[in-house]
Amino acid sequence: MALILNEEARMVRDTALEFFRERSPIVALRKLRDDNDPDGFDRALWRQMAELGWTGFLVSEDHGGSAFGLTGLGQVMEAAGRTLAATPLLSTALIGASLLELAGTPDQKDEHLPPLVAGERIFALALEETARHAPLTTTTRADSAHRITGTKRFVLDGHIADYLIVAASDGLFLVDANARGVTRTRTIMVDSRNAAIVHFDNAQAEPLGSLSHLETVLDRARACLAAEMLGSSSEAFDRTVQYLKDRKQFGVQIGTFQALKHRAAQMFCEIEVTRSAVTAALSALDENANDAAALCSLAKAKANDTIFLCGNEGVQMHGGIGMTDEHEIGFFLKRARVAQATFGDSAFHRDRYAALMGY
Amino acid sequence: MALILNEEARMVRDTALEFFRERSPIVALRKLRDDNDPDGFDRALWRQMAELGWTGFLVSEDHGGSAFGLTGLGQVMEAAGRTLAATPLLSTALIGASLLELAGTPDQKDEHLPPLVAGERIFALALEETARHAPLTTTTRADSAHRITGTKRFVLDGHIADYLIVAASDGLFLVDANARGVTRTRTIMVDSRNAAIVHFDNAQAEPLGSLSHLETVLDRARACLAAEMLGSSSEAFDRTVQYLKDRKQFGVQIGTFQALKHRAAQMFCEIEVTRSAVTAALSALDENANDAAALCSLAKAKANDTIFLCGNEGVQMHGGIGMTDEHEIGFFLKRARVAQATFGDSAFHRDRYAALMGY
Amino acid sequence: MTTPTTFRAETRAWLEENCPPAMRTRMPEEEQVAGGKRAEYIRPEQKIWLDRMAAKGWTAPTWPKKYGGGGLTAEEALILDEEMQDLGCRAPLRGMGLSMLGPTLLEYGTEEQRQTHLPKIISGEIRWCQGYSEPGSGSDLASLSTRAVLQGEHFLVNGHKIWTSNAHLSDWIFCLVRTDPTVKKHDGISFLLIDMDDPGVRPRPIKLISGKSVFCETFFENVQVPASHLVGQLNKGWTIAKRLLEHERKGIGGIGARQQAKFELPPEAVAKMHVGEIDGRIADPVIRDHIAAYSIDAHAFQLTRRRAAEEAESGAPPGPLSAMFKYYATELNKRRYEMLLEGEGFQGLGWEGEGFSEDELRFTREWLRSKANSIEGGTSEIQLNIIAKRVLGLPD
Amino acid sequence: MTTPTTFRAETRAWLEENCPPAMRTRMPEEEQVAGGKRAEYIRPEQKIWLDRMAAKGWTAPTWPKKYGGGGLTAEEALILDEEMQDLGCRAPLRGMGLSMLGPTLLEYGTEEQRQTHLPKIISGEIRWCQGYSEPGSGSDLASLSTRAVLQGEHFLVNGHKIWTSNAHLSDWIFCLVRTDPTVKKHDGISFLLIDMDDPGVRPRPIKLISGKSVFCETFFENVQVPASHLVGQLNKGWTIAKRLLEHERKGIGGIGARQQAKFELPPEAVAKMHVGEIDGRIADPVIRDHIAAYSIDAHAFQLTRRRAAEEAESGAPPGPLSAMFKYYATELNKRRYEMLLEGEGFQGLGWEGEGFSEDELRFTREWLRSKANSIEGGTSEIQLNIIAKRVLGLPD
Repeated sequence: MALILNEEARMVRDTALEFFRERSPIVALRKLRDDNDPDGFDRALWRQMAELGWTGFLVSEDHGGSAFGLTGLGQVMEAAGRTLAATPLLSTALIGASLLELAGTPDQKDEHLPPLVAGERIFALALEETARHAPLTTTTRADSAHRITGTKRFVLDGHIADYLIVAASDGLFLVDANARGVTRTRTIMVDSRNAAIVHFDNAQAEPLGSLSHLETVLDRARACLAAEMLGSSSEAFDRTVQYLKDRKQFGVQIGTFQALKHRAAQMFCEIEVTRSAVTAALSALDENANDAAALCSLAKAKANDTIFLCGNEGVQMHGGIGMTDEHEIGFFLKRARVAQATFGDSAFHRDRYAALMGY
Repeated sequence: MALILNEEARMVRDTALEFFRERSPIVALRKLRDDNDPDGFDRALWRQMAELGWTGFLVSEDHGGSAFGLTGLGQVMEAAGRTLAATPLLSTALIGASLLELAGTPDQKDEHLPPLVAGERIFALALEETARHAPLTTTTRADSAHRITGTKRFVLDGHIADYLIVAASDGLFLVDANARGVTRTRTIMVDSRNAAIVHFDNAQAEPLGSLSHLETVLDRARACLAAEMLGSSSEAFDRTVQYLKDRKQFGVQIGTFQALKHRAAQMFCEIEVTRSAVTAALSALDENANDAAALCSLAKAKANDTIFLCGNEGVQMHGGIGMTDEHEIGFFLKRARVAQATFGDSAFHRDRYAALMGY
Repeated sequence: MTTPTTFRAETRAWLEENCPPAMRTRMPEEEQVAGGKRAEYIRPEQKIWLDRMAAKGWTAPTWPKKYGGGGLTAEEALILDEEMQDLGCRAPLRGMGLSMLGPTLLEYGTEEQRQTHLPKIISGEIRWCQGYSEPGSGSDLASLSTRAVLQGEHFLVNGHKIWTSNAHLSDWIFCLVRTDPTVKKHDGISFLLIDMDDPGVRPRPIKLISGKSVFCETFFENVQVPASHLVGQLNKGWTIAKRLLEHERKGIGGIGARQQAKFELPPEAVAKMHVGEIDGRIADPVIRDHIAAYSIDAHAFQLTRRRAAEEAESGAPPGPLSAMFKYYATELNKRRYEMLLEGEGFQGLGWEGEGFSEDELRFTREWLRSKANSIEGGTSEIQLNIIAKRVLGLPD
Repeated sequence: MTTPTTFRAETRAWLEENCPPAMRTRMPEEEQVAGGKRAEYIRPEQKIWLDRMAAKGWTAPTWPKKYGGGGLTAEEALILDEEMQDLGCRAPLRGMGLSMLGPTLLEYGTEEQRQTHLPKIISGEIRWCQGYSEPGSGSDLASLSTRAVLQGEHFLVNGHKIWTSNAHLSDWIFCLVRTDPTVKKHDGISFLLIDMDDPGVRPRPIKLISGKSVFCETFFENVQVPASHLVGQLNKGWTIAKRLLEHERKGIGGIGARQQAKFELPPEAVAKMHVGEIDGRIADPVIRDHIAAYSIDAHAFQLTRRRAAEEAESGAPPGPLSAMFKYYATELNKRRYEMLLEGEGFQGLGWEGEGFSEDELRFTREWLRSKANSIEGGTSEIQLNIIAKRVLGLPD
């Protein structure tokens, strides 16, 4: 397990940081929100990301990808987290690509992976059915003719997806999102990102392997989402520290107040240990290490707690201005809540970590 | 429910504060410890307490008590907590007196209550069998001739008791502590207070009513122990605030440092809300209120968390000197750990509170 | 003199007869009545209820009768409050006139000022807002720079206030202004009452992260204020300001109390709904433990408010302990919403539109709004400073 | 040059052959080897193991061979450490000579000082202790007042140090002394090496709340110290002091790492023992959740230490990030003992005697001892100050 980035990963990180800073700053998310943009993301931006090869990081070279791996994709997601960029990285470049690679037939791969890599086809995982992450329970089922019936909620990028990957009680299925019997309702989320409720009513599907791949891919998603959250936490923290240096009250910078200093130093420590957990999880996934699952729960649990801390302290330390919609710090608080709940909150991952560690 | 003390209770409080400050300061506990005192408490002091009427606060006038009630006894225990006085208040004046009053036959009351009130007879409740407070499970049993067999641990004041009250699977029993078949082993505890392991091997007992009285009396014990812990927390806090004013570093009093100020202010708030919970619990018990049980769990849970906070912050804020045996602040930390575990830790009482509140 | 028991019985009977059933329901935020010239009553019962209560002076139960108040003792006011809570009666009127300016005028105002303003506050005729903070003066309130220059019979006011709650819906504003810039900052401040009808007063709503606009920026450009609208002495406004802040903290410290707990969904009910239950208990023991930890603190705090009410001599000013109530109440309220959202899971993540219940969407907005609790009315950090200094006596 | 793979294999083979089985067991506190003239070896294997390791220089793996050190690269030292952990080998020698004074002499000492002291540290012949704190100078270390006056070829030292670890068992002490009381406090401090054989040096053990005496007060009365025992320049000792503190923090930041995790009972095992288990899991989900929360932080911190080791260029000094490691490690260690005692329930409350296992009594004492972790070597508050100032650049 490598805890420092190699040269290639550092290059990816630097490219991604510059890319999002220049082409998708937070104002881009604000615009998508205020314009009630029907897509909720920027298709042109997504194609540029595809051109940079990021959509193919988990796709083999046979299908146009680079198989660069999770550590690389994690760098991109961390950079995206810094500017809260709304993209289908998680739904498509990570989950869609992974499930097709791991579970797809040669035909399915040939059909779907090239357009995925090209940034021309969006996928979404239809997984959750209750109000909490519960990957192992589903009442959605397929009949003998592979017709799917059931209701999925909190389907990330569900309303813009071209294909839906459905976790049903008897396996994974691939469904054309525009097929008959599929009804999608976009839900407007507090973080201004995309999600949908999807009803399947005898919708025609094709099998996409067994459910056994789901946990592997969910762990990838948890680690990369943790990377994104690490980026958001770091950015919220950096902005807060800067504000402590800029804002004056009582004739001095508020960063001179020891109580705020200590809290800032504690946040710094939490971000540092979260970074180690995220890097370890990504590296363990790339190496197929035995402890990868535990490290993914570790990373997601830490990222959850750290983004909660940084989002809340960020707003509190910004004071009144932090409560305004005009200021950007509040966007981190909103994103934090959604990211925390996605693919397992802290209690879920503490329990899973304990189980994996034998208690 | 009264949340402020009436004139009588205030007088009891003031008397008790002065009594313990003068006659049983912390140095008294230190002496009992360093002398390896076989009794672990001061019999002369106990008789003085009896003369002040405190042993009779839960005993009816018929048997020499005043039936002054829990609020009064709580004031005495809070004062005792301030100087960490080691006395049989909990084991005898509270638990022994309560169980005899509630469950005893007229003969048992006549026999035991007068010497109890006189400070001449010590009682101990033999309850716990596992490493955690579990009042509803016992494997200790009595045969048809009321002979008791079983092992009890963490029996407070067990080795100095004249009589043991045993919670067995089929009721409460009274056992002469010196009877055949009773083996008592004093355990040396971190707080230098008294406890024992007691083995019963066909020890002759007499019945003392059903187990139904146990929960009532345990709630009294929890509320009064919470009062004692409130006293200890307040004293540890007061000493710490004083130290913040006295100790100079970097040319200033360390109480000028904002991070310490904020933590001190937070401790103050916790002590205040704990005081409300304790007062409410004592008052509810005196009034036999419907919510008394919930309030007792509330009081013990808050007292647990607050004494933990004040003990730990007390040592930390005293710095190196706080780590020395010579300084008294460490005694609070040690007492805190034992008191927290006694009659239910915080997790126990949160669970019980939730159950009583209907979730 | 009526005994407490009689008073309770009479009050109960009066409330049962006079409080319209529609006013015994959960009060959505938008149905709060704050009065004023621009007041809109979504339901006619709101106005009926306000007028009936105002006629008895019970919108301001403890204020003297001669100004239209209820003239109740502290004990009677507590009984009224308890009976209203028990029946689920909505507060007929809220606002900064009642909670802050009124008590301040009673302590520091001239008789003329009291007679002019108190009756209109009690009746809901005039709505007040607060002009304290400025963009550069948040926690360091005393550094404020809005200028008021006395020119003959008038002050000429110029400046820029922020966080003026609902200024765009208010009729009058009480303001801290700098009347002497040459002395130490605390010594050159005065307390002015300003009619917002003056065209030089321009409020501009601020959109919050919750999507709502309950605060404004307010600009003052050559506003003429009669000298008689000065409260207290010239340049002695800081003393008044601090006392008013104590009233504000005490008010905020009551969060939850006045929110008609009767109609609120407690976190445990929300958790049962979304997490499920086993044998009547929240199915997940860890979530149950978190909620119990919160509820225990909330319960202990509620008891502390009651204890303080019992301890307070009637009419005694709030004092430095108000900082504790403000701090604890607001931190608890933030925790409460975190608990609610934790219990709701994905259903706590909605912003608007389909897929979420009304309560769920409301909780998300209120959760965001709650984050301001520990900032407005003096940040939690300021409250802790006050406790450390004024209660614990720790050195500066 | 050997490759890492070869080095690992050779090291493993040597350890297997040379580390006595008795030295591959859990090391009770009283069996820690710190060397010195008064060293007592409870078991003969302790001395055998020390001598074998010292002969290879592996008591100080990265120090230069010319002083008797191992001359290993950072990577090789890490491999040695990993293999020792894997086999459960005890540290053959510990102490402030190895962890603090040695690195300091390598950076600031004269060649003569290195040749005199380093070999005896490596072999365990001389035990060192630290004379930094004074009763009036805790966190404000630079305010120290122990005086050293240069008189010809000697310093005359008078003063009173505190928290001198195991001074009563040590042979030499490295001290901060004031050599110029007329200048700013940081500018008049020097770093002196003092032989404790001098009758003017009197250590007096301090009993801690854990019942142990690992620290002393040490009094200096007209102690004559040769001028050649000054490290670095006169009055420039503060720079050396700070660097040495970084080594100390880094050392403390490694708490748990070197504790032969292999033999330690983790909190989950203790909880299973006392709380019980269901299907292989701790029976109580709330305690399980608390332990997992701790273990997750501990695991993430362990990964952070590894990451820092990978990031550090070999031989680079620790720098301000050592404050983070010191802070986090000590707070974690305190939490660890709280977890252990929470899991143990009543069995975690024993002091001595019957009714408790050896481990249980040890945990209680160690729990109390752990409370000093966030005080010694610079309090947690000081570490947070350092992070805020030197890492985050927040203003004074």
